[in-house]
Amino acid sequence: MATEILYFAWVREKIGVGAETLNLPDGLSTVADLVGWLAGRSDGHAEAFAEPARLRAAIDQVFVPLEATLGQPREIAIFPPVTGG
Amino acid sequence: MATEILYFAWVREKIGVGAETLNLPDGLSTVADLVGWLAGRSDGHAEAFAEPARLRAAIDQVFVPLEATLGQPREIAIFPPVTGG
Amino acid sequence: MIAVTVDPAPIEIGAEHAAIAASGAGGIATFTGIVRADDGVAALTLEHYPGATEAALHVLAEAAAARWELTGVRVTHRVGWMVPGDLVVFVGTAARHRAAALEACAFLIDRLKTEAPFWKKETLAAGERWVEPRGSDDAAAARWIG
Amino acid sequence: MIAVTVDPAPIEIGAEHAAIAASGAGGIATFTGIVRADDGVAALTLEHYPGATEAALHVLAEAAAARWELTGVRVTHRVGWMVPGDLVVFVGTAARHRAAALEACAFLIDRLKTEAPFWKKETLAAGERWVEPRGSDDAAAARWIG
Repeated sequence: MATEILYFAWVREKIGVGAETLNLPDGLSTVADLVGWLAGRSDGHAEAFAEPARLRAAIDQVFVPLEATLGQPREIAIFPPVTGG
Repeated sequence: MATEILYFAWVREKIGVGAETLNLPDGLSTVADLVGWLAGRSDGHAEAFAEPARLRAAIDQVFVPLEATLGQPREIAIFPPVTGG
Repeated sequence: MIAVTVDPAPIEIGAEHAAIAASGAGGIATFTGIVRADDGVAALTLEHYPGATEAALHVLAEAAAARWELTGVRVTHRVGWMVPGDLVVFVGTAARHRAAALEACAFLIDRLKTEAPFWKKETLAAGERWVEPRGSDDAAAARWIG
Repeated sequence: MIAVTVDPAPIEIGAEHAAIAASGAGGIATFTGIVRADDGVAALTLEHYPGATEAALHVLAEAAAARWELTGVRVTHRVGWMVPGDLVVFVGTAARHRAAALEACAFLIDRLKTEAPFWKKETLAAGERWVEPRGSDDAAAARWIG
């Protein structure tokens, strides 16, 4: 099943695209696992995901910690801590 | 020496004027003493000053308790608790 | 950096906000009081103590500026005859950091309510009545002491 | 009674205030964030997560309305390209009693800063940089928990 992966702010800039539609492999149990797998896709991904502590995530638009169970989401977003307001 | 006495809100309405210029007699040591003396000037004054606990005062535009020493002010204001804002 | 106005003219929010924004702040907090039609109030008349009112508002504004790091303080109070929906008072505080602006704004309106010489008279169908002071206002003002 | 807007159009204070005043409140508290020219910032670009941003702001507005007795809540956040002096965010809360409006306004801006998916990039003479989150924002948001 294809999953939409969204990137924002400097995560997006380092990867070079704002979204990718990917078929996730079996064996990714948490968001952190997904981030580790995505890091292998390109030098840009590797750079964006080099410091997982600087990343935040949302599964189907619900904010979750990186340790959250991945499940079978339609959409996952990975981004830096927010700085609005 | 003449002193300007100012009245505001319902104190003014009961007395019927917003200001009086009066020569204060000797022997008034506090604002409360002044209020007691003013109460004798007319039925309106008596009504306005019937409940001293409902009155506030300012001597030369400085807010003071009724027990404050009267001194030789240029201007004294007597009024209800404030309700602005 | 401090501006205090007591005026019978209607309060214009856009102009008030622009004046405080001109101070170069990163954040602006405001409080605006509006005449309510509670209990069938048809009109509100604001009386004040000319001279002493402006002085009292200046003292409060100076106290806020001494307690918080502000780039601007603006207090505008309308006086005279108003109807429900009219703006009675505007307090605006500008600061680099939002906490200072937010706290100073609350401080100013709380203290203004108990320390500035204004008096409100309501006009109802049955006649007029002077607004009584509220104990909750004294409590709100007291929390800023010390 | 709750209105949330995320838009690249400039924020108009007069219109924002009028919209919240229409709720029949006795008091309105607002907070407005303004782009500062600190460190030679020439421009600010606000990126957001479409859909999730509006949802997050709605959740915050509902939380404020559940916690305080409000007649209106309005959160307007600008996105896209801005220059110093432009308004980034407007939070307005209306209530019968001023304490509710003032507290809810502070709650909303504190929580928005840490919970709504916006990201700021500054443009300086030397290039661009993403704004780093501030520990003081986490602390400000945390004081509303519990």
